[in-house]
Amino acid sequence: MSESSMTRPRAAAVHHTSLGVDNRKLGVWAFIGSETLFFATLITTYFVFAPVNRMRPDFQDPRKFLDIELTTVLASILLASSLTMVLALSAIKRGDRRWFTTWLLATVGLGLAFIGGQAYEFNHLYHEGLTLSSSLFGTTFFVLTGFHGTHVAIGVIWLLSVFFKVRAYPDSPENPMDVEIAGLYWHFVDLVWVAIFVLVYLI
Amino acid sequence: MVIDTLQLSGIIPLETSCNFSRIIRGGCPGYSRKPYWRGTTLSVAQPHPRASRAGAWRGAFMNMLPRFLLRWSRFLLLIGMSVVLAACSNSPGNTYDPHGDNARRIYELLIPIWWMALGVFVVVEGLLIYAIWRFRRRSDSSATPAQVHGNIQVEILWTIAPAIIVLVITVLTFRTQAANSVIPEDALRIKAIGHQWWFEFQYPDAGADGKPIVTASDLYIPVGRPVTVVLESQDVIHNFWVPKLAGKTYMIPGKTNYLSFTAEQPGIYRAVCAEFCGEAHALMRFRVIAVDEAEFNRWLAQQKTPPPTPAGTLTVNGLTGDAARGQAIFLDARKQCIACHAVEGTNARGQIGPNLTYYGSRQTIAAGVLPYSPENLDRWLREAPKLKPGNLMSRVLTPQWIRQNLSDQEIADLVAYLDSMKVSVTLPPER
Amino acid sequence: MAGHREEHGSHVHGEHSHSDRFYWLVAGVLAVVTALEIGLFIINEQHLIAKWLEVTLLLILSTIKGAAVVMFFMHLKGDAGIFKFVFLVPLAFATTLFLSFMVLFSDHVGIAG
Amino acid sequence: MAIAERPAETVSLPRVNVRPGWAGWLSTTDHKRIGIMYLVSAFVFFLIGGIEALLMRIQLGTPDNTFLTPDVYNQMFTMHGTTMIFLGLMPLNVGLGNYMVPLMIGARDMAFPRLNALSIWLFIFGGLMLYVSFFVGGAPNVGWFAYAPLTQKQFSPTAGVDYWIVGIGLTGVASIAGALNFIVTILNMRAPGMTLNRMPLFVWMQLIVAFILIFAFPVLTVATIQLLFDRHFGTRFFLPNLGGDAVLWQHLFWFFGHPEVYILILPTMGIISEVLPTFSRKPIFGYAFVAYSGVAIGFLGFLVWAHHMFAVGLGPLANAFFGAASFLIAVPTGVKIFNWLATMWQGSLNLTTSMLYAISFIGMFVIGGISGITLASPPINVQQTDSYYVVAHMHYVLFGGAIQGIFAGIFYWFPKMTGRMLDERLGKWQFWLMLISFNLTFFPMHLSGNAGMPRRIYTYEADMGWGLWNLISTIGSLLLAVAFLIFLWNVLTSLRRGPIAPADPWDGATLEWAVSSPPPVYNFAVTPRVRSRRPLWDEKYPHLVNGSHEAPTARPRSPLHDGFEREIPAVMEPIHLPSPTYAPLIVSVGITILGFGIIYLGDFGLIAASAMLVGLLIMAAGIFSWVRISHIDSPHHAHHGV
Ligand code: HEA
Ligand code: HEA
Ligand code: HEC
Ligand code: CUA
Ligand SMILES: [Cu+2]
Repeated sequence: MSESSMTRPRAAAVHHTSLGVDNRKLGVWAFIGSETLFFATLITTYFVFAPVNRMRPDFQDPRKFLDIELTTVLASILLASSLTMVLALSAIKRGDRRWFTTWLLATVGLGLAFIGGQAYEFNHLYHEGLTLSSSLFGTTFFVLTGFHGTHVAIGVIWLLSVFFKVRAYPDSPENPMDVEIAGLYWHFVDLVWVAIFVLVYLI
Repeated sequence: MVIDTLQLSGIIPLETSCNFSRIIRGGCPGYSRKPYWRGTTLSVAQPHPRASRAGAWRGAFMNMLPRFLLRWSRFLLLIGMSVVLAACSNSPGNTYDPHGDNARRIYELLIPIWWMALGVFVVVEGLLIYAIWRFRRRSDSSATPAQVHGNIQVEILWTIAPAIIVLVITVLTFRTQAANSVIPEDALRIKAIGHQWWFEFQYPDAGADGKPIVTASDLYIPVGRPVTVVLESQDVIHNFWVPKLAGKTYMIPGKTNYLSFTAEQPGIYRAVCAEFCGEAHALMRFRVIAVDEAEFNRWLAQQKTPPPTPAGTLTVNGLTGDAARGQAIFLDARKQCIACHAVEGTNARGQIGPNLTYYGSRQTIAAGVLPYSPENLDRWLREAPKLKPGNLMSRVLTPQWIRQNLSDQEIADLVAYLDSMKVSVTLPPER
Repeated sequence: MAGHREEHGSHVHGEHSHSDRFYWLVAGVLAVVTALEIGLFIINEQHLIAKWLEVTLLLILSTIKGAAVVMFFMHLKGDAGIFKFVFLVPLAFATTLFLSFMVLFSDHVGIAG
Repeated sequence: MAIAERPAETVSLPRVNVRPGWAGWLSTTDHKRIGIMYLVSAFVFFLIGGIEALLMRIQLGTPDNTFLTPDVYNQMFTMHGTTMIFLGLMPLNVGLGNYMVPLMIGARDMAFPRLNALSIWLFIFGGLMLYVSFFVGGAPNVGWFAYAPLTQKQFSPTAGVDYWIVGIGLTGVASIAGALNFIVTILNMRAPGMTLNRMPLFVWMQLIVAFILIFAFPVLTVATIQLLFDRHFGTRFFLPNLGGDAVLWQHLFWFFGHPEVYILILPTMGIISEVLPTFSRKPIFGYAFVAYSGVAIGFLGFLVWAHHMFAVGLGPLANAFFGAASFLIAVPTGVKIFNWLATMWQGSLNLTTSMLYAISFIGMFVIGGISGITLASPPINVQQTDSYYVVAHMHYVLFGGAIQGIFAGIFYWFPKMTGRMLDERLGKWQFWLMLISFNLTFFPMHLSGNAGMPRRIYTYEADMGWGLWNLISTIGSLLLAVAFLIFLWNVLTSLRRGPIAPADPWDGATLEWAVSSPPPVYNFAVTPRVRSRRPLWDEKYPHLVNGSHEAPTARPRSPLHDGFEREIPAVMEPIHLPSPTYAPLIVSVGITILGFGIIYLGDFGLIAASAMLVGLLIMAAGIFSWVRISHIDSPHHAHHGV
């Protein structure tokens, strides 16, 4: 029984629903839609204040503070974690528990590395004199990237809970869907970083 | 098929209608008391015998309804008349009684829109009341009405018709808006600064040595000449509103706004802060005093010169104050006044409170809390915390502080001093 | 029971998952695009091309990246239409929010109200 | 033709697993119980908001009155507005939706029953949080739209604003979770044959509102978070003296705030679209137009926010754009109004209390809509904004519209929800008294507003000429209170002594009337099969179907075309009901403690941080038991007997 539900879990993963899609997956996509506006607001605020920052006496130049090398590393970490995430999903769909574990833990590890990198960056910036209250750049930058970091942290917790759930109930036919929706959220967080990376760090 | 048609056209009566009271009396043909779901779910409970009373009063009520409507429409009529009355009455803030070009243009825009709105109102409410009256179920009829599901033509009609009205309103609106947002080149510029909870006014370049003339709460403007008020704020958002002269404009910290209007008749106009700005927002008022240009220039000229050395006495509430002594108290740093207030020509240069130069000619005290009079000024100095809760002055001039630092005599002296600084203007009528 | 499951399984959207090789390929493309972005950024510190051109190029590149993540990693491409709806509609609103605020807070909008 | 073709014998009815008494309510995951909890708690908050309104009205009844101090008055209108919008009207709509939507689409429950429970608890705790502020140094006193920079610590030093932020935040999370639940339920849990174009209009409007909600609320969430950071963590988003921007707050707030008013009105427009056809004994006129005009309103609603800011000085161009866009909303709204009139036209109107409220909704909403149109004209607006004219407008749409719509819904569905009929005679007394006193209260506000009376003033001078209007308003509001007392009395007595309600007391057309009153826990023993917009009606009156003017709905080409037309499996599925669980309650307790911690983090760092830690731990415990129970509940688990 357990063998077959691992190999052909998809058949049962979707009950008959009106649109033929999984309820939770639909819910998570809608949630991602909502989160899109959350981050859009933060990014918009950043850009509303960017020119004001430039005109103020306590102006702090983003280009002077932001370290392109560190950022590149961070961006690469998140992009890589998206790859490992989708590989983990692919593995559990195949019923390949070993590779699933590997890829999922790799994703978690990369997520933690990102958080660590961001903590390092924040600490560094703080010592260079960039704080929440030092300038409009500090205000908008930390709140935007901080909330992104919080989302990464939530994503890590989510992934870990999926990991433990799959371990506790290895035969549950819901496992692939659990992984898939956690993955959707994870990719979305990566997506936000794609935007922040170009809008905040490069432009 | 034929039967269907006949039924729909109402020739053969259709299914008896099934309302609540009929169902519970069990009198609905074609409607089984034992529904299909009964076997599968909980059974439908039997109705309570008292329920049938509902049928009895319904008849009575139906008979009452037209009378109700009649009364109701009379009430509406009454309200309608009140609107007209209100439009003609002369309350000091009446927006239907414009005395400035800006407010007048708005009023003139409002009238055609009101007519259109009235049209929409009458059509909708008329149809509604007609429908209630005409199509309400009579107790004798039992036909099921024709099951009409829709009609594209009428849908298009009632999409287009409002769209046309809306278009007209839009065009009218744009025209008025264009006219009202012009800032004339030659307008007199006056700066108005919002404070919690009073208005400061500055006439740039008008004062001695190119300094601005600074005053508060009374805004003097010339009649017939465009004025542009430059609006700023010191703390939170305020809203500058002289209903009879012009629409509102916010005073926003960190932003400068402009409002242009021309007063068309001389008058003292009531004005308020219209945006909630904290505890005493309700008591943040001012007056606009529109005088003809010659009088205005005379006023300006007097404001330019600092008040002369005070002299004379004044009796308030039985105590006689001395203006010269009052000035000395006022300028005595231990009495705190100069920490916050300025008077031209003295070393009082406080910036926190209103500039008190020529205070004796003010119309009101503390942004409209009390009408100006020496008695009320005396009250203000004693009871500022009570008269205007939360205001900054009462943080220092607490009753206890006054008891320790200002004797009754000293207060009388202060009143005499402040009252002695007067300019001469012929005041226009209250509007 | 089994028959009924078959029936529903058969028309589930987004069924055709890609091979792992394909995901590596996408990741490779993402890496290349990121490298291009950073390259552009570093090179243009000498102001070789106009700022607006750099910004446009960067935006195009990152749009490609984002689209790749959404379409292939999140499988939006080929998945049920409803997912596209609940993601792209808010994305449109978000864009509206951003662009309209940029206009409203620019200096080009007149001052007098 | 039968809605459910299978005989009952093949269905194994579920073992109903409900804890008795209070425990049952605290651990419930049943959408009907949650709906009732929403309705009751929202109504309690509504009454509190109403009492705050009465206190304000008493203060304003005469000029220069000293019944309330200014600070208390300011707390009153802030709490009144916040309560009515976030804790009264919104959850009343959610409550009706929670109860009725699954029934109307033929579902057994919401898509995520435990998330649903989380929503109700977060809502209740959010509301309580807001009211706790009264006892810890004063309620918020900055108005329900909390304009910056008045909300900054410098001007509002008490914790009131913080409680406002966190309270709104909790109810906001609840609303988003609830909206996601509605979206998935409505899109994905419809009975076979219930296509989008056959959905009851109430369900349509709830769907639209759920989408508006998940798009609009995040913007408010971000704005309030930024405000919280300004107050406690040294940022300066809305601090103009440090380069922040007071106008940004307004844009963010109203980008949320205007869609919010359609969140409030659209569900009640849905109610009207159910009630009018039922009591006119006709189908809704122009179903598609009524449905899609709702979509149009929801969409346009996102493009007009700055009509609340015409006096801000955005510039003529921006004002012109937002004014014109606002006017445009009159068109889809008019479409609805006229379709409702056409629904009544040539009907056989049964003037029950519910119907009277529905009719009166149209009558009063139009007045509010028209005053909205004058407000949407920028030049006129600058005279009327921030005056009592706005107060009149908003109460005509909020009370004359939304609250009357809610009453139409409550009188309509009360029998379904409780199994008892409300007393119609008392209902009509309530209706007429309310209609008259409502107009007495709010109509004069148009006049005082145009006579120059600003809003949010705790006192005014006698010589301003507003005294009469205010006195009438105050008398009206006291009469309104009587109307509400009649309603309370009606509910309390009817619950115990009211006539037992049959399944289908009004001869309804939609699925909720196909089950007993109140419905069984599992709603439908057999999932109904839907073939038209009026499944129950067509079953009761088959002879009317052919003669109807409805174009026959084309069957989809393939039965699997969109998933709707799938056959019901031959073997009846056993009914799964989610088990009762305390997990959502525990999680929301944790989140609430977290919220308290955030308020005091800036001032009492260590204590607050440890409180937050406790909150997190409670949350984690809740989530743990949540995951466990949801695994046990999953259908596969039951199948495999794991
Ligand atoms: C249920 C809530 C609700 C609804 C539905 C509306 C509907 C509308 N509102 Fe209202 N509004 C509020 C709640 C609501 N509002 C609240 C709470 C505030 C105050 C917030 C605060 O400051 O505290 C406010 C404030 C407000 C303002 C800002 C006032 C100010 O502070 O300066 C404006 C300005 O444009 C406005 C406009 C409109 C318009 C154009 C509509 C339109 O949607 C109305 C459309 C309807 C009709 C027009 C009637 C039916 C149509 C026809 C019969 C067709 C024919 C009609 C014509 C051709 C005209 N509203
Ligand atoms: C759904 C929304 C809603 C509803 C229903 C109401 C209902 C009422 N409102 Fe409200 N109002 C708002 C939303 C609403 N309001 C908003 C958003 C504001 C703006 C706030 C701001 O400016 O920030 C506002 C502002 C506002 C003001 C302006 C305040 C000011 O600007 O200074 C006034 C003034 O009269 C007012 C009055 C009333 C009255 C008399 C009612 C009445 O209809 C109330 C009727 C209810 C009752 C009378 C309750 C009955 C109670 C009982 C029967 C007691 C039972 C007792 C026990 C069980 C113990 N409201
Ligand atoms: C802490 C600052 C402060 C001090 C000290 C202070 N004032 Fe004031 N005063 C104010 C402020 C602020 C106002 C405006 C209050 C309002 O209208 O909201 C004001 C208002 C007044 C007014 C009414 C002004 C008007 O525009 O109508 C008078 C008169 C006045 N003060 C006199 C005095 C005198 C006399 C003293 C000294 C005994 C004094 N003040 C001390 C701050 C101060
Ligand atoms: Cu200043 Cu209200
Ligand atoms: Cu609005």
